[in-house]
Amino acid sequence: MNEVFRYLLMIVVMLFTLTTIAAWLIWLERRMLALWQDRYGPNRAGPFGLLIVAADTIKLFFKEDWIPPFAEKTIFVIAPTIVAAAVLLSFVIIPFAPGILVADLNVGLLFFLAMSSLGVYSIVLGGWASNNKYSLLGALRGASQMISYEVFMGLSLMGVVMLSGSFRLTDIVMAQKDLWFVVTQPVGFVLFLIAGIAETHRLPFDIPEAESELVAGFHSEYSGMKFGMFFIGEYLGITLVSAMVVTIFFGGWLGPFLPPIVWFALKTFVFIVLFILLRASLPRPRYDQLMEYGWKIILPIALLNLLITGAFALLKG
Amino acid sequence: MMLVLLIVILMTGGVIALLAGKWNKSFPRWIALVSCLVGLMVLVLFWLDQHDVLHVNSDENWLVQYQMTWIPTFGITFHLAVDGLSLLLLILTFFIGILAVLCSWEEIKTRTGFYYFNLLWILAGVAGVFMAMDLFLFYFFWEVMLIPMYFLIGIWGSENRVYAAYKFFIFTQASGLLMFLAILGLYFIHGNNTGVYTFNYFELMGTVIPSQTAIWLMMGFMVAFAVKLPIVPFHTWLPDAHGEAPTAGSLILAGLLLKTGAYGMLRFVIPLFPDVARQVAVPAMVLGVIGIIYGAVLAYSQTDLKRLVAFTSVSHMGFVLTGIFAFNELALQGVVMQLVTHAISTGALFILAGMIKERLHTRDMDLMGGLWTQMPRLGTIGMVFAMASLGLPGLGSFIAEFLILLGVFHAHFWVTVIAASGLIFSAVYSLRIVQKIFLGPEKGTGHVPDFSLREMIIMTALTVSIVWLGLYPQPVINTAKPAIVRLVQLLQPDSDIKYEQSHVR
Amino acid sequence: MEGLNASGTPGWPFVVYTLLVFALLTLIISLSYFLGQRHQGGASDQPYESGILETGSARLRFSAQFYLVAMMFVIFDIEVVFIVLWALAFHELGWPGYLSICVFIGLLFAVLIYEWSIGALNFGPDGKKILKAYRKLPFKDPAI
Amino acid sequence: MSDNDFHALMPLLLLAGASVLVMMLIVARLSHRIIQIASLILFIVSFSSLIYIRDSLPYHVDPLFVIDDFGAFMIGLIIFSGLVVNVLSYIYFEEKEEGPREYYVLLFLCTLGACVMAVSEHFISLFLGLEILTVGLYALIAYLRKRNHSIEAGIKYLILAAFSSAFLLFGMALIYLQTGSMGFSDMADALANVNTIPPLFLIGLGLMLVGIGFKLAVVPFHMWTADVYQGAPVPVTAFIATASKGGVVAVMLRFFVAIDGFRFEGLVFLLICIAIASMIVGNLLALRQTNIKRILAYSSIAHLGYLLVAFIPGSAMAPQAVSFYLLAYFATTLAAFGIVAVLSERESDAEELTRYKALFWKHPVLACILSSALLSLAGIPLTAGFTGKFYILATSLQSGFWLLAIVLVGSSVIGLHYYLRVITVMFSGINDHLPEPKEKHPLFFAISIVVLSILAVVIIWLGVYPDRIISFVQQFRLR
Amino acid sequence: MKSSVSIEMVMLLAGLLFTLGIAGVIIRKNIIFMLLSVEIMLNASGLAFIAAGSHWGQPDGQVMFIFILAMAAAEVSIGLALILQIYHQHKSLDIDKLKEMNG
Repeated sequence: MNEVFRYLLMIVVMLFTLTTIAAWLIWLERRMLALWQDRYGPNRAGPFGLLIVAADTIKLFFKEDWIPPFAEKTIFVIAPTIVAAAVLLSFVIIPFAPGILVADLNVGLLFFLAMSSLGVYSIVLGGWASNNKYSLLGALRGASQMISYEVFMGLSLMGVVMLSGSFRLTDIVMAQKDLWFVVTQPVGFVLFLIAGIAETHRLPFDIPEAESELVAGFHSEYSGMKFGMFFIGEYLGITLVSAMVVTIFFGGWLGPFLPPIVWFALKTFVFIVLFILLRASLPRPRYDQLMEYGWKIILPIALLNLLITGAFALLKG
Repeated sequence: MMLVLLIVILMTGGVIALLAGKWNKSFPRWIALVSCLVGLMVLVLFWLDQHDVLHVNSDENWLVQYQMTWIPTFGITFHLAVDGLSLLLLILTFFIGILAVLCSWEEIKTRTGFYYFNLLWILAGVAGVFMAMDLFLFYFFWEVMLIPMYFLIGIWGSENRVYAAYKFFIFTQASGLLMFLAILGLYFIHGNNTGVYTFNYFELMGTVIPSQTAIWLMMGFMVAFAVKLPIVPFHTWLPDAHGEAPTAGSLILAGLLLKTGAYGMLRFVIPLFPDVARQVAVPAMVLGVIGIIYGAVLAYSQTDLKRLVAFTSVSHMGFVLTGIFAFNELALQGVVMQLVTHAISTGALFILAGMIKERLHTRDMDLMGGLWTQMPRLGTIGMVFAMASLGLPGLGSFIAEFLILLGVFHAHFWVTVIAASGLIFSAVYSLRIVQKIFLGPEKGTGHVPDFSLREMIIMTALTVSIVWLGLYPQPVINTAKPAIVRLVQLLQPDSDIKYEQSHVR
Repeated sequence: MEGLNASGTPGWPFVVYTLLVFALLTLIISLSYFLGQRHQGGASDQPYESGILETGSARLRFSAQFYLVAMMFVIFDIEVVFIVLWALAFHELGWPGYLSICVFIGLLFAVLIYEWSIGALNFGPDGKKILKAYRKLPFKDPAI
Repeated sequence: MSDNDFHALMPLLLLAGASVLVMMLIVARLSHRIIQIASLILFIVSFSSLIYIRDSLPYHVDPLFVIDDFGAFMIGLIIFSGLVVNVLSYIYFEEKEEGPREYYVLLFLCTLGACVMAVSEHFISLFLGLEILTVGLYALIAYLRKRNHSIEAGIKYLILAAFSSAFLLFGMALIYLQTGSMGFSDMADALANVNTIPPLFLIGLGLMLVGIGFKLAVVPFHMWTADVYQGAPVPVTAFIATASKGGVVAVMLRFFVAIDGFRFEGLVFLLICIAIASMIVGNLLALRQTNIKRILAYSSIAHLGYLLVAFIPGSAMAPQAVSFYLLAYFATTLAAFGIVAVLSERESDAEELTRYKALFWKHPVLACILSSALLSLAGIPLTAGFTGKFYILATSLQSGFWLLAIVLVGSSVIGLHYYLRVITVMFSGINDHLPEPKEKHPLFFAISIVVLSILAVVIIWLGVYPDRIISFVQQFRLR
Repeated sequence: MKSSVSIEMVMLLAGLLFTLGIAGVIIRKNIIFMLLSVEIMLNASGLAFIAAGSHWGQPDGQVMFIFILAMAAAEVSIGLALILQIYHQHKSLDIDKLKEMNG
């Protein structure tokens, strides 16, 4: 009974935290960008403007629930929920700390890859259902970008799988007791990070939205809470990728002195900030540059990385 | 070795003719003529050499043979052998072959190389059929003679040639394949009985076959030969093929291909299935008689000269069938005579038809008439062979039909009576030929030239032979005798004599 | 579910979590449906095209290049499956497995090089091609 | 995999390597001519590797492959037909708009697939081989994509082949469920003591038969054949007609012999029905065609029916007869399609019968080769087809399948009709028009003619003196 | 959570999917849907293989499934390419309209 209660509590807390974090990240991003651009950012509502998040949420809820008459209605509504659901579901496999995880799947990594590839449906269906040229173009670009980087993301993780011998994330974390995988798999880490950014179509890889050319791309026609859903999905995605990077390459909860959950949160926070920093500092590449970069550079490097890792691991015994 | 040589001469001659046709239109016909002449010469010398043996000692049945393994895994050998019957038919083959080359001398103007290639290969196939003593080999040659014949009709025939060629080919091929099935059946029954899988004729001869199966197997053989012969329900290809074929084609069809059917019955059906053969003797004779009457009646009602002659063949071959199933020496001698004389007389009629067509450009007898005055020599010869066809004493056909009727009389009285009445019909249609073409009023055909030297040679050769056969048939009878005697002995219900290669030298 | 989840946690929290996620999302969407306002503006039934009137349908034919990407994804992703399996059983397979995967990856490289060489990996517009097509266009003589 | 395994699988490895090599040649932007010659050499090398492995037969590469005499023979046949197709392709494709280079990669892959099937003794290798073959064929069939027929044929083949693959797979799954193994020999062990056929196994086998039936294009699974034959480029059609079917036949034979499927009467009855239907329907449908590719398509249906006649008795003679007939059929079909390919022009294939009018007077050599091929297909003595048919008849009669033999004979008579029609067309007409324009690629034209002449010689040789080959195929033991 | 799904049920499901696929191929006229139906059939067989493999406790079934997956992917790649061409040429995906060849 106790066990059941613990799990239920954990689930509820997790969901709550995640949704809050997603909202709170918006504030964080705006503040950080302002910081680096030498301006204030949101600073009126509440201390440091923290309450702007609540204000935004309320506003979104009361916005018109607009479904364009020319859109494919059902798909139009379902599309944004897919990405949110997929990302939220991905969190079940992340070991925040020993004992704090929902499902310790032995195919954890595959589950993560599977869920992250579901995200592409959101973009394609949303863009297509909007029946708008910008949206469609955004959707197409988004789709090709995401499925391309999907391949590299999977490949970049295989080095870690080889070293740890498991898809289970707890095993992977435990395998880093002595040495983080970022040391043995630096290339894998870099590739994964790049692929992760591309998967979440964050800046600088936000080609599906590209407001300057496609005016918000696949979600041009979206507004209100359905738009909010895409938004939540994106920020949850940042969190997810950061958490995965931490789990896979930076030893997860492992760390001296502090409680594991704090270590995990700290490390994740660093990467979230890194995401925001990247947005602030890098220009957006063209679609063709991004794709060619992926296929012509990342893919060969990822494959070579595997071979080299394999050879080293076998030589070591 | 001589036997192989005969086939090789024809086949290589054919290939050389085909190649030579590229250079010059007239090379091929010379090559063809030379090959046939060489073959005939070889055979005639051999015959003269063997004549004494045949005359004196009728035990020595097989004159010469040649054997060589071919596909040993299946017990297939390249086995050729010749007895008197084969020898006669072989000589006939080369004789008709020469005539065929001669009569297409001017007729064929296009693609001569390929034409003579086909002609020689037909002859090779026929010769092979008359010599093969291995059933597989026999079937092989049986097919080899078909394809070139198909081309001969299909390419150089007259207007309706493609249809006729198809019909000829499908009929003969279908029946041939049935025969092949029967051969295979025999092969396996023999193999299962004895453990020796072979296509050798002599070994297969004594095979013990369950009577029910034997009937089916014999029917397989019989159908193939019946189509070739042709026996009445299977004859429909014949008028078309004869009608449409070029002159040489008709000549070979009538002179040789029909003979292969009769030869097959004599050589294979009766020796391999003597018991069954006895069972079906009466129905077969009845079919033969039907053929005689039916052929004659239809011959009478034709207006197309070549078709008329074709139907006379049906009628004559009815005699052959009747004679074969009479199972006595007289009748069988008659059959052999009939084979030879029919080849000559009918062949001559076809050649005449060809010559007339060359001059008048028609085969329709309604458009002919009074040709005698125009071409007295042609008329005379035509008269001779019309008489031969009706069986005038003094000409070869008379001897043949007389012997057959005599033999059949011993076996079956009523059949003889009806068959004899067929002679009356033959008189009717033969006289009609003479009356419509050579006599009567002229039909405004204009001036037409009489025989040229080449045509004269052909006709002289044919006339001499038919007269010779009518006056002195003894060499033929002597030659065929040993084979026939054996056959008759084999057919005695209580005979234990095996029809095998007794003393081959 | 047993095979999926050999140790560690029980399966039901996963199910509960999934259900909760969907419930939450449904709630958010439906709440906004009830709370949101309604209006009907002049151009609200037209797709947004930067303020100009709609030109043609949004169901356009698009470049086959996108199709090519999809195919490349399908093929490479399937091949990744084989690599994944190898990675998982990496230690058991040892050197023979390593050699095999070397051949396999070598093949992938060969395919990649091939695709590169035939231009399947050129996603941007090809300037030379465009120029060529442009030159072929039948222009009116400016003098007339 | 030990060194010996590599040794034994040499031909397959060479083929696989060849496809990659050709791909790299394409990358190096070499000309069609060089690629053609290179692939010709590669085919010859793979073919001669058979001589190299000859001494180590039979060899088992557990659990997937067994390379025995029969397997090596089939591989040889398949590679040889790949080689011939390769030779024929230059003239055919050089004229076409589409770049012909990738064609060679696919050709190697398809050949590889067929070879893999021919030596597989496991469902997995069977399936892999089959799919390497068919997936390659999809692309090959639709290779000339500017032609409507090509695409149409491609999609028809794709849908039906995938459809049949699904049947095959489901059948395999059921059999696997029943026997607990996918290797033929283990399967046979599991079934050794079974006298009545287990229902699951029967259903599985039935589904597999549907799948195989589609691939072999036997009645009633033949509806794709004519369209695909017509729509595909001629060399590809030749490949479909020969290599792709050869591999399937080989593996089917191996499978049936291994599990001794011939003892189940229901199954044999089913096969008999299929064989009879194929022979009759194939020949009848061919009668009214005027397109030579379609004629050959229907004739191939009938020929697969003939092949089944040799297959059904399941006696020791069956593999021999099948091997011999396949050899004869391969040589013949390749020769026939070879002529069609050589005569084809840039815009259209030489498929209408009218194109063949008076061919004998224009191109006597080509006409003679085609005639000998057609006569061999018809089963006329002096040709390979006759000996093959004789072998088949002997096999079926030895085991007492009279009905099959009679139907075979009867349907060959129907078949004669349309083969003869083509021949008649070739010999009819008179040489009264202008001489043919000069051949565009004299070197490759000459090579093609030489190869086709060799095929014609093989056809005649097998018809006249088949003993060498017969005693060779008699060594085949599948059990 | 002990596995309570019996082999029969899985096979039944596979069979059902397979039949569904057959029906789809036969009834549908649109080539894309036919291709989809074929894919369903292929996956049904894959499912059957996995079930059979787990029934015997062997990995063979899964191995086969992966191969099926790979093959289906290749098939779809080519199939879609052909469909693109067909649409390009015929402006229709109706299989009944593809009757250029007479037979």
